[in-house]
Amino acid sequence: MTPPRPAAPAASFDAGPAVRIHALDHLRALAMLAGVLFHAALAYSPLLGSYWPAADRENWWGVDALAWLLHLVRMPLFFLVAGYFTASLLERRGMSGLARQRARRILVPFVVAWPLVDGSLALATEWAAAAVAHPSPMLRLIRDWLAQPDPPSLPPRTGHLWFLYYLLLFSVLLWALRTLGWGARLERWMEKGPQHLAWALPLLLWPGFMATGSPHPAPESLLPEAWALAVFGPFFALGLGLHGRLEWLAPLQRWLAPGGLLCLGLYALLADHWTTGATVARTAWAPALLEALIAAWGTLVVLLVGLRFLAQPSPVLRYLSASAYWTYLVHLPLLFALQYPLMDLAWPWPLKFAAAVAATTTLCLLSFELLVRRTPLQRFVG
Amino acid sequence: MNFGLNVPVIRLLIVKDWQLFQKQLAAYVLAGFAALTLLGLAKPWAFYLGSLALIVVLVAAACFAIATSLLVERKEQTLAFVMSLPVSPLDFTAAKLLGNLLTFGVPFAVLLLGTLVVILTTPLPDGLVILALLLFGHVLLAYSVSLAVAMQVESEGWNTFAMIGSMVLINPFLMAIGQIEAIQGPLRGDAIAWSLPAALILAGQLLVSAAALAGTAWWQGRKAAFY
Amino acid sequence: MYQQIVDQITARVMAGDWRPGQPLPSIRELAAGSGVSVITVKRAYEELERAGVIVTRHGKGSVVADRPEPARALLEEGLRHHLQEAIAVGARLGLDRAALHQRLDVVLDGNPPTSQSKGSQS
Amino acid sequence: MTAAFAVKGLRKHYPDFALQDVDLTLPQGQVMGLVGVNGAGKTTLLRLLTGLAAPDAGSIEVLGCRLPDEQVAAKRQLGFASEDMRLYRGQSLDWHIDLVRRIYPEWDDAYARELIARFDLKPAQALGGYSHGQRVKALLLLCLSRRPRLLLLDEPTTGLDPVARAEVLETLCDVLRDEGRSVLFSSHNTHDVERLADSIGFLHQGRLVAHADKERFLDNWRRVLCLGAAPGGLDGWPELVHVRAAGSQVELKVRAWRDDLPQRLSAAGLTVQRVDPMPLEDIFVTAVRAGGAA
Repeated sequence: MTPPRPAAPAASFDAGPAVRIHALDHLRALAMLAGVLFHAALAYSPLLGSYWPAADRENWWGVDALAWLLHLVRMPLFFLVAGYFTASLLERRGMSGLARQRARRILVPFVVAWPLVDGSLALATEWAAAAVAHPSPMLRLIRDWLAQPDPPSLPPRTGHLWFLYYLLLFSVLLWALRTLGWGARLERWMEKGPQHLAWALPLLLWPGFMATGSPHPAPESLLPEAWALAVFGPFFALGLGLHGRLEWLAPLQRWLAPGGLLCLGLYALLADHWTTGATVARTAWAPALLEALIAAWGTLVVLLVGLRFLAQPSPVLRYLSASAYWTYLVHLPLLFALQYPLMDLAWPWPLKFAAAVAATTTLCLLSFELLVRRTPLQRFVG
Repeated sequence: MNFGLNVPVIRLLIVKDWQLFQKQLAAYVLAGFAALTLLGLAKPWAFYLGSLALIVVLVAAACFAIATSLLVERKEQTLAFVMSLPVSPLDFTAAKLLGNLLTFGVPFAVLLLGTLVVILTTPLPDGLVILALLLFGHVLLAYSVSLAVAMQVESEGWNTFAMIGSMVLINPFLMAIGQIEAIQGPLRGDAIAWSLPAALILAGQLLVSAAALAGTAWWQGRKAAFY
Repeated sequence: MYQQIVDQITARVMAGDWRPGQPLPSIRELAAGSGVSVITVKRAYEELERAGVIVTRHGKGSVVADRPEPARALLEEGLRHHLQEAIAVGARLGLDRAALHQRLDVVLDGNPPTSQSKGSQS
Repeated sequence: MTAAFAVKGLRKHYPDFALQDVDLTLPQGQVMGLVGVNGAGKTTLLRLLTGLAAPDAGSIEVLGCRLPDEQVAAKRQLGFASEDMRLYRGQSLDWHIDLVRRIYPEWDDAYARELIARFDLKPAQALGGYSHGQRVKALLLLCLSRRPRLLLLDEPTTGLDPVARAEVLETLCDVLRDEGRSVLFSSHNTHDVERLADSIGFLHQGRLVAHADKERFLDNWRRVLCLGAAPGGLDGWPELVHVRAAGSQVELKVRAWRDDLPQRLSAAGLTVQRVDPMPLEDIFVTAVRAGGAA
């Protein structure tokens, strides 16, 4: 006679750790691939029309509605999963093993890809500034600026590779804090339980969102940006804390539907703030609070949904997650190179969007298949 | 060629010193991180505070690295334990010199490069590069002298004096180069103009630093035994 | 200090703990086991061999001698030594032969007799 | 067979102390106890034997290596622990073990674990929290587990409580089982030397005043009690180190005992009452008081 087992709160939490790793791996891949969609969509965003070099003549408010919601959840989710896998690596290989992995998988790709990505982006943009007949306001600005006899150089910026730079920074911080014995503090936080977290997390993020523009920009400076540390750091820490005990989240399951709806409602309020345009450098307390709530709860909602529905291994998802890193590294120059010429075409914008996304994704996957998957590059970005 | 050095043990001794210094280093890394973040706020007050904090962290880390690896080891009599391991005085000197240069050199190089990048890529006048190099040159000199004294002199008082004295001299040094018109003039310009006094001072700093370290290595290396 | 080892081994041989022909522990083994120096054990073995309690064959270590008489003789020698000491102290106290005998009887009666002497009394 | 160590004509001068003309050899497989008061030169001799100090004159050979030139090769096979040697307070015993294990290929991990259990040490605790006895045991563990061919121990039992001292001595006895391994230890505690040493070296004011195998050394000394009046000129007998008359009793301490001495004493008018061997402690004190006459 087997003893009665305690009722499992939900199917996916009852599954073995391997299955959960699948779910997280898939989530990370989707978060990175969502980046391609997001960056492609920015060309048709009214909110970003005057800041984005590849901004098209046409735009639609619906793009804003979808893109910026994605934006608030995508990178927090990415850092949460990164934290989880960092803790797992730390447990298996120790601090020196982690350092070696970070050097090989993040530092080397960052140092190598950065000048290449930066150079090709600059090249595409310079070409576009000279050649495009219907330039975006930003492109026009760049054209004027390039026309100066001696254009001042700008400080180097990490561009869309900022996430690699921040992963390195967080790894260094993790080493320093652990060495100083602060690992136990995270443990004590986790012991307070998930409901506590659901309230504390948005409050932690709030000042970070206030200290930057809305929608928040990418922290591309080479100096660590305080707001980005404050916004993404807690997610990385939460991922660290969740390692080995995803079931800790189980009590939040019953809030899944109401939480998701609440996020959408809050987002509607936030979008109302944006009707007056994006803000730069500072955000008022109210929209910042909304952003904090959506980022915190939205990320948890997506995490829980992913754990429930993405837990099964699938060949397609597996291939996507293997190629996600490479795809994300190279997609932006490809996208810009495709979208600049598209600016002059008279196609309706959804067609341009679809074409840009399809072509970029195809090129990324093709290059992954040919250049990375079966070559030594696989050790670094595979 | 390994010049008769016991390389594996030297490596272990460096790793050992690094492990002993790890906790302090973590604190300095955190402080340095905070200073960089201050710089990242892109406000004038934060910029001054951040760069000041960076210099303080660099100097403190340098001094405490020397103290932990040499002075504390002597004071707490753990030196006897190290000397009982299969190392010659030359191995020991090499481990201490290399280990210290590493703990100091890495953050020093990162800060120096960072400073140069900030000056060259921002609207700050590029002429400041010379001032920055002279400043870092002084820190390097002070560090090398402190390290040489710590390796040669057992007295704790003299060591403290060498460390604090050489680092504090940075103020009179700054005032002194402020008096030299040939150096002071081009600082606000956008060209990096080397004047003879500036070049001489920097060359002097580098030479004395190298001489202090090389002299220490030579002196310690020719000793047959520790006592 | 070697005397203690000599006494211990003699006692064991006499009591039959160690039988004739039985190998003794090696010098280093006994030294390590009893916490005394090798040279002390060596000297004790030499002493025991001289007395005939043990036999050392070169390269094969030491064994207990075939006949225990030498061990007995060694103990007899010890007893004689102790009695002589007692007589010397008695002389200092001014005791004559009869008084010494009487003192010995008192001690024998006062102490629980050993099993052997009990057997001879009955 | 090479000696564990051999020194000849050794001299070392310090401003306020000098070690002079020391000749000393320890055959392999033996234990030598070094006795002498504080400042007699024990620590200096041990430093010279570990290659930490270079001699002003004379030669040192340890396990076949000339010192201090070949000190690295010698120290690979040496275990050295001295009273003024400390471990890192902020680090655990495990950390120290890890460091030492990487340096010595002969490190015996099973033996180290056994010693941790025997000494009842907590390997994960920072050594700052250890008692003096625990620290000594930790240091000894680090020396012994590398299975050195020569152990040089400077005052290994000083300051230990009786239980810790017994543990340390028992562990030292482990070394005796292997005839390829040798020990030189200095101690104030003459009982330890008397128990464990095969030979005794006696340092006094920087000179080696005696060196002999222990049994012979002890055999040379006797305490003799006589009755009668001490005749004049007894102080002049070279073998008598100490003569003290109390009433009609005369106590003599003899440093070169020969069986004909009682006869000669009788001839001088003394009745020998008893002759006793002397414990090392007594010999040591007597010799030091007599200005190093051993």
